[in-house]
Amino acid sequence: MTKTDQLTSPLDIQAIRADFPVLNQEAHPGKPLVFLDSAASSQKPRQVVDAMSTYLLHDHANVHRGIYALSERATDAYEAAREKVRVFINARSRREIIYTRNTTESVNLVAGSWGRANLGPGDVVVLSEMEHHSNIVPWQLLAEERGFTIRYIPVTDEGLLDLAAYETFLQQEPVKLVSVMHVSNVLGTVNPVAGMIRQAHAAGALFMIDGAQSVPHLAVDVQALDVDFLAFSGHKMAGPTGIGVLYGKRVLLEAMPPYMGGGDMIRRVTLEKSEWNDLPYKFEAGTPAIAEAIGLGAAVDYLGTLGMDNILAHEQIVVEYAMERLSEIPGLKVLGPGPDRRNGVTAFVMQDLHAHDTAQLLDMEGVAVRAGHHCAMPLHQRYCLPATTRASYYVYNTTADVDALVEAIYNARKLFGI
Amino acid sequence: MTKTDQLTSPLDIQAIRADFPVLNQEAHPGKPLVFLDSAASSQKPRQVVDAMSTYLLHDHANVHRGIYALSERATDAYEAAREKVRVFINARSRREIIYTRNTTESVNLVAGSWGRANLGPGDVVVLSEMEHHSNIVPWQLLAEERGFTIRYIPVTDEGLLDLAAYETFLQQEPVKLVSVMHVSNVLGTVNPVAGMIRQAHAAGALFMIDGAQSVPHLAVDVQALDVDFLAFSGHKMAGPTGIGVLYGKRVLLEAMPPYMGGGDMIRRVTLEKSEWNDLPYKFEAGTPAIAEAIGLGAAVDYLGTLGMDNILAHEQIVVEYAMERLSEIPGLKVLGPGPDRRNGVTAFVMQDLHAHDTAQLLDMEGVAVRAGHHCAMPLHQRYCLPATTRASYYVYNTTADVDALVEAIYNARKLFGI
Amino acid sequence: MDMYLENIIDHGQNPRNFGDPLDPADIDYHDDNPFCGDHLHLTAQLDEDGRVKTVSWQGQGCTISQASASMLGEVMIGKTLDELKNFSKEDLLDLLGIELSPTRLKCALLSLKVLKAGAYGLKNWTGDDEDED
Amino acid sequence: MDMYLENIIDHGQNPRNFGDPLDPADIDYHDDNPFCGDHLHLTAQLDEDGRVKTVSWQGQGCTISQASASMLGEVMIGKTLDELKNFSKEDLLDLLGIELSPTRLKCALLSLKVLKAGAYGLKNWTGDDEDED
Ligand SMILES: Cc1ncc(COP(=O)(O)O)c(C=O)c1O
Ligand SMILES: Cc1ncc(COP(=O)(O)O)c(C=O)c1O
Repeated sequence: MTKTDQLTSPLDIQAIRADFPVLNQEAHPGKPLVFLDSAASSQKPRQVVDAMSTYLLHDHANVHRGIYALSERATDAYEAAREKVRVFINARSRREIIYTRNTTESVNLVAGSWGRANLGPGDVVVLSEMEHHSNIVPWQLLAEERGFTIRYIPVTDEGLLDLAAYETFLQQEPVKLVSVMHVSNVLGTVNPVAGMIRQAHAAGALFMIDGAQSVPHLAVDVQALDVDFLAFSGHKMAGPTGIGVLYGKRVLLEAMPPYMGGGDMIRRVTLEKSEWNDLPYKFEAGTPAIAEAIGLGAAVDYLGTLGMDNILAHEQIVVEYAMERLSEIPGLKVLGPGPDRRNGVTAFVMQDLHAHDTAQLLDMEGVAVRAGHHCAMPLHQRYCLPATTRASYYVYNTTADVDALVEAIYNARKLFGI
Repeated sequence: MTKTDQLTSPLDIQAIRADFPVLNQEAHPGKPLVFLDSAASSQKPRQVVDAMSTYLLHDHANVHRGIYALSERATDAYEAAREKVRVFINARSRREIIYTRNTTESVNLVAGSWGRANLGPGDVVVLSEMEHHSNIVPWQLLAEERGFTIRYIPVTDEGLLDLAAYETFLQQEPVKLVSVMHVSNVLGTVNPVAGMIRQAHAAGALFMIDGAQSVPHLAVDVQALDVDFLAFSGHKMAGPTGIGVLYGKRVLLEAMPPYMGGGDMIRRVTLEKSEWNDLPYKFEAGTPAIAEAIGLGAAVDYLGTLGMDNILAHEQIVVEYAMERLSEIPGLKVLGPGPDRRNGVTAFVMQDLHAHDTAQLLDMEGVAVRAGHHCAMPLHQRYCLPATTRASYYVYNTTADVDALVEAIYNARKLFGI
Repeated sequence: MDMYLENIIDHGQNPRNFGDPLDPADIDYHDDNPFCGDHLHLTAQLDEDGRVKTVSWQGQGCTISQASASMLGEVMIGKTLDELKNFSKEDLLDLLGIELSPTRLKCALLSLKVLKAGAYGLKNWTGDDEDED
Repeated sequence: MDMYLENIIDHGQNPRNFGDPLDPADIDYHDDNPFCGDHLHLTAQLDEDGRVKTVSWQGQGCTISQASASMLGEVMIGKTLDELKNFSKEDLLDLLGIELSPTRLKCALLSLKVLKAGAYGLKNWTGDDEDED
């Protein structure tokens, strides 16, 4: 950690790093791991893994309607985690918190249930050019089946949403739903969702936020935003794999048909037909990811103890520093807007050094970054880039990690004689 | 453990029990836990939890296309688990092993992808009256959308499938798919799927097995059975929550449209349309349950080391003993066929003692059983029973557990003066 | 947790006011708890002062749900419709005098749910679901 | 893992036989690797004996994919169609002389995939996918 961190970060990052054993290893002999791929998936603190292990080794039974102590304990832990998530995003009711596998399933649930019931020819769904595939493909698949139209908000050269085009869509098209990412996993752009939601509602459209890259990094308050749906993943916010969340306003969720059928989501089944259970169970068919929900609860506790505002403040320091250091490198261009409008990630391209070579060469120095289209092919097409290299940051990263990244880039250039 | 176990069980059950710390606790002060609810969800051995913890604490990164050592390690572990599952059910190719959340999602995937593409008015899907809701509701939901017909194979008083009715369906109806459970979670009946599959194929129908209660307990060989789809859950086979499997024949899976859209399941995305990835990834949208897949691999290793034939042999001893002891109790009736045609579970009813009271009273003695309809309401309607009490057994259960169950039932009866 | 106190078992095994539905009835409602398979049909007649005169109920279910219906039926007698509407979950639990796990709470509350819906003349009373938020 | 040997970087930066497609061409195929954004267009002409006389390829991608195409283009010259069809994955990896992770293997194999498809005159050659089972 450099002097700067110690002076300005509101968090004790060395103490935090000690919670993440994975960070304390060599990527290759003599090369300590510098992990800069948290936008793909964050690391998990001991506290989260311990909560899961303890549950699985001592407290596990299937949840719901078990009439014995162990099952009641498991059910309590599972539902207590839901309550933690509710508080974390400030939902009104725990019934509005639906466990899914990940952001992707959350979006597919809204498309498959709300979308299949409400969208048809003549209707418009508005997405954006910067969306992750998980917020594009489900809508494309459904559009083919239901015959509605998808419009994409263009992205400016600077990496911002073209809000004028957005307004035009809302005014001129029969928009039923807007679904847009809160923070871009490539550009880092923090989209002005609060205003966009007000505009959508004024035009009679619902609004869904892909919060995969925002919920882990900044406080998201669904009631303050008045957002209709919010999707996010546990594994990007210090939580386990295999668990995600769909928040939805109760009145919408109540009116939606089920997504998957099976145990727990029904009230009554006969050979002829079925009746659905109450929320949230209507959307949780089958035995849920119990240990994973409990792990997510522990992750929410962990982040809450650090404080989302502190996490954001710390990451801003690291990202700002990264933008400064990266832009010193000749021929290197960081995508996206300036530090005041971005969060968490710096994706870049270099003249004469392909993204995959860059990532490979950085790996040789122990620096773990991601190269490719980051599941945002349309955005890369927009910028005519086949691939970018992305370094991304979380609460355990320091400006020293940025220094290691920059040094490794210089070494790569040297090897290639550029 | 009684003398009988030691003499005849091919396994050292006390050594096995030591792998499951959860079994070593008191349900209530002075009442050691006797866990007899494995059909709802099995317990997990240390080996499985350790594999997950080690992964999450030391080896985690998002899988697929990461160009750095940690991500390659994670990908290798994730795919190695898939290969273990392939071997476990003897699939031809690892591409035929699709990770899902649970059996329920596996069935919904087949309904939502294969079913939505292939079923329409005039078509028939054959299920049975003994099915779990997870193999009924997805088909009912889809039938409402697509207008095909569902036929249910009746269940005999003894608890067997009415195979004559099955043959009639196949001969007289345009059956496209038969989907039936291998082992009933209420009756314990082991259905003669091998012959049923041959009959279905002869009639030009596909066959899906709900293996939720068979794959954990007996060797299932998809090639020997020539089954088209097989669904099962990790959490019922000593594995973690949050992971299940759909096996499908490659030629069928190749022809099926995607189920969910998102990252990893695409080859190429443009604003207009998308192309799908190869199997199995076409059906694995978004960041998968990585730690859970690795845990499932460890569970498969664990079961494989014990030997599925040994597990089956041991459970047969316990179930046979349970049927014997339970039937001594006045007014108690065990549902389902005799010990030679059943596996793993004994559900029963008692005169003058409601299932929920029974379960509650057993819990007071530390005996954990489940009461209710066990997600098989139509089967309970068939027998005009609002609820049953179910004790279910896995490799860590002994005849001593059965003794504790029987003693607790006698105590309950005494309290009620019957 | 001691759920099976003597009087609970007694009410469960010898339910009071158990019988065929009254006809005509001032309160008449039935509902079920599909998870448990419990169901309950409750009828009651009022006297000229608007107080419950006669109660008759029929049902099937576990001891907790039967005892709850039996004890609730007893205390209904002599009460006005308004008093019945104000009869709370806490009042019922006091009456039962036992601690219940969340799962078994549903068994106990079926009778209250039916009473409330009957007293309000409602079709789908969701009062106790709201409580859980 | 040392992927960036001097000759790999050299071939990547100074690709041999890089140029516009030949017309007419006896081998003419192009394909891409959408995950990486790599693409490759390979053309070749045969002499009277049926041996490769001239190679010209164009493409875009990482050093591994470019070096692989460059080195493969060189060894194609003088070979018959049958020899090209028999040219294996192992032969190509020997040629490159480096160890590759599974992810980067795809980069290296694009050139072979295009060559094979061109040599067989196929539209959708899936040979390397089959290997993985
Ligand atoms: C026969 C059968 N099928 C399906 C299921 C559903 O399994 P899951 O809840 O893991 O999806 C179960 C589990 O209860 C079962 O016993
Ligand atoms: C903005 C955004 N949306 C959606 C996703 C998909 O998340 P998951 O793979 O957990 O479903 C990601 C993760 O890569 C993301 O960055």
